[in-house]
Amino acid sequence: MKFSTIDKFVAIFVAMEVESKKNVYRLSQITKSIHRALEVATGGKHYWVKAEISQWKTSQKGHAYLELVEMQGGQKMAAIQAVIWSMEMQVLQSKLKGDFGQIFNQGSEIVCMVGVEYHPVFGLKLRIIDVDISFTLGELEKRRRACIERLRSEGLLSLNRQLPVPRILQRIALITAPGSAAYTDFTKHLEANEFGYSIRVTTFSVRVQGVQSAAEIRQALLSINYDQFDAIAIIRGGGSTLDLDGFNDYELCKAAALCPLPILSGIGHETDLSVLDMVVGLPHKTPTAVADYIIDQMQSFEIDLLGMLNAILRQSKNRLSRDLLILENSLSVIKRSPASFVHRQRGDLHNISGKLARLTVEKLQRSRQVLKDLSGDIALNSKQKLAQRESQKIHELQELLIIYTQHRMQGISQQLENLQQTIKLLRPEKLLARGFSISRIQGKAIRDVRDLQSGDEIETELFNGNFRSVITQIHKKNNNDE
Amino acid sequence: MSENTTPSYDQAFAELQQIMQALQNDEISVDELAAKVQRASELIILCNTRLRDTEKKVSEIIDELGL
Amino acid sequence: MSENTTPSYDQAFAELQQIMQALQNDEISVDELAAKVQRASELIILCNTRLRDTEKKVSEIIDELGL
Amino acid sequence: MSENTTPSYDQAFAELQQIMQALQNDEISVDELAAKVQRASELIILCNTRLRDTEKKVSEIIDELGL
Amino acid sequence: MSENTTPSYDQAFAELQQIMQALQNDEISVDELAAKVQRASELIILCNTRLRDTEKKVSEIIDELGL
Amino acid sequence: MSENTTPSYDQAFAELQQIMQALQNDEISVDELAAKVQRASELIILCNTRLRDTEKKVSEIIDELGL
Amino acid sequence: MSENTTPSYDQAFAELQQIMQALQNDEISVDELAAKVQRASELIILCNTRLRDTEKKVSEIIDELGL
Repeated sequence: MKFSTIDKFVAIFVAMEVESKKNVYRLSQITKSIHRALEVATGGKHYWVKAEISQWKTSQKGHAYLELVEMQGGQKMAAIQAVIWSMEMQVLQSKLKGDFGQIFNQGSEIVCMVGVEYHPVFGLKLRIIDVDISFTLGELEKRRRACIERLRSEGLLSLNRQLPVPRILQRIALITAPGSAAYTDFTKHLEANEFGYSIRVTTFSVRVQGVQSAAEIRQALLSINYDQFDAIAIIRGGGSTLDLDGFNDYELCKAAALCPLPILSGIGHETDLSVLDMVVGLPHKTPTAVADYIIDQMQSFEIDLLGMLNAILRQSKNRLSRDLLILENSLSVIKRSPASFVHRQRGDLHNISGKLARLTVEKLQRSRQVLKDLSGDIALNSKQKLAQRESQKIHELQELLIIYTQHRMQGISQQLENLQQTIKLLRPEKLLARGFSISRIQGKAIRDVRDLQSGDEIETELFNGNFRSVITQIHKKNNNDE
Repeated sequence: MSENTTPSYDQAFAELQQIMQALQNDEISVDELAAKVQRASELIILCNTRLRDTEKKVSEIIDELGL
Repeated sequence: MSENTTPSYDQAFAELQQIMQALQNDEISVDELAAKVQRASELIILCNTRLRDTEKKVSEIIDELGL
Repeated sequence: MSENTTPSYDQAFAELQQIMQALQNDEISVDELAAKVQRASELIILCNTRLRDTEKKVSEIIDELGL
Repeated sequence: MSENTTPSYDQAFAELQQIMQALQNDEISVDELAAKVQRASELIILCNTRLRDTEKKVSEIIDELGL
Repeated sequence: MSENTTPSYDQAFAELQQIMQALQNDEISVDELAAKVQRASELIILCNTRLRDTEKKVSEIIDELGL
Repeated sequence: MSENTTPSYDQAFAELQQIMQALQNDEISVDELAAKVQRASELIILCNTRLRDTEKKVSEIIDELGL
């Protein structure tokens, strides 16, 4: 819609050029004509335009004169003069308050509502009536995020946070706008602390608002003699969101990140967090909070000190009372244990004495028993020897004597018997009885036939008598034997 | 503690903690105990003084303490 | 215990505990007992005195601190 | 036992135990028995006397301690 | 056995054991037997007397100990 | 055998055994026999008497001992 | 044989054996035979008598022994 109006305006302009051949117009006629044509095309109409502010000037009457440009790849694609009339400026300033300065800044991009104005003398201008703050904020946010991302990628984001924070921040390098309410609040708060802590503040004066603030703060940061301070505090009073933009400045944040002292910040906004807040080691919402922090730290340190002291004293007392207890115990042991020791020893001695008596009696009893056994054995053995062995031997001998004697006599008796029998058989009577006879001559038994002669008278004896006979014949045997 | 090297708060605190730790670990003998408590006391006085007064005043006190 | 080389609290305490240990473990003969008890007594007195002194000193330090 | 070299309690006790051991192991003949028992008796009396002395001494030491 | 060299209990006991041994091994003739038994009897009496004496002595010693 | 030189038990026993031996070997004639038996008989009586005497003596000794 | 010089059993037995020897060797004629036999008979009777006597005596001795 808006662009179609402009198209129409251009068409009229071209038509004029074609129709007015050789006609010479007065300038005013032309400008009037332009004015009329513009009036027709844009009169009373408003357009939302996105542009960059390439120049910004304010007049004494309270008007602002700007140049709006459109850049693309470093090339200026369009440029136009613009103005904010003082009346509208007042409206905008009261509406935007602190943010006004943030939005209308040389170099910043804005989306603003404009009317097209043409003045025969001053020419063509865009009259800025209103501005789209949300666009600016969006842009700021984008820049803020880019800044954070850059700091993160460069490893700067947590540098200051990683610095060791002394437990006591007693020497403070304060970067702020002196004389501001924030400054007064801060210093008074520190001075009037109820604990009587002494905090020495050295102020480094900077502007905390406006386009220069970031650079000034950065300059102050770099100029501090770090050895003389425990921490740096950057504070300012409350402000709008757009006011914070200075604290999103990359260079400032980088300087803060690289600062060798921990930085306390009290620049905050109720809702938004500046990049500086993200970079510093000790971010706080307000200057008072910073002051409270410093005092709290001191107080907590002091409490810790006292706690430590108490603990030391407690430990010391414990230590002493423990040793006292041990000594007391030792004493009671010393008092008691020799008695029990002696008692025990005495018991041992008593036991040994008893055992001595018992063992001795046992030894004697044992000896007596052994002796008794031996005596008994001797008695038994000596008696046995007689009764059983010797007596038996003699008895046996005695029996043998009888047996041998009888045997001997029987033998002899038998011998005699045999002899007697033999003799009996040899008796002459026995021979005669069996038929043998004895012939005798002159009383002598005839044993040889040669002793005989015929006619000899011989007497023959038989078992039951004898007879006489005369030899009539002698027959002589041929004797082989002789 | 030599006069020219007053310990920092953190050093003082660390020293106190050491004493405390040593006490807790029974590493301090009774022979040393009083001296250690004395030292702890001095450190605390020193910190207290420093927290509230100027370094100059602290120096004066330290001188008076004869440390 | 010779008077010129008074043992430290720790030495005295350690010696005392050795004696106590030996007493409790029946490692002291009757022959030594009296001497050991004598020594232990001396050590107890010594330690006690030292402890009381230390206690007093600590109390003084605390009083001086005024806490 | 000569009077000038009275054995210590420990020596006496050790000797006593040796005699007891020998008695228990039947290593003492009847001929020696009386003499050995006599010796043991003397040693027991000696030990007892020592114990009493020690007790007395220890009591005195503890009384002197007055703790 | 001559009176001036009375054998000790151990000697007497050893002789008794010898006699016993000889008896058991039939080494003592009937002719010697009575004499040997007589000797044994004397030795037994001797030993018994010794035992009694020792017992008495030991009793006295132990009574003196007062147990 | 003369009464004044009574043989010992052992001699008697030995003679007895000799006689027995001779008897067994038929070395004793009828003429000697009675005398020899007489002698043996006397020896037996002698031995028996000796035995009994010894027994009695031993018994007496043992009885006196009270065993 | 004369009665006053009665031969001993051994002499008698020896003569007897001589006679028996002679008899067995046919050295004795029929005329002597009777006499010899007579003598042998007498000798046998003598021996027997002696034997009986001895027997009797031995019996008495043994009886006296009292077995």
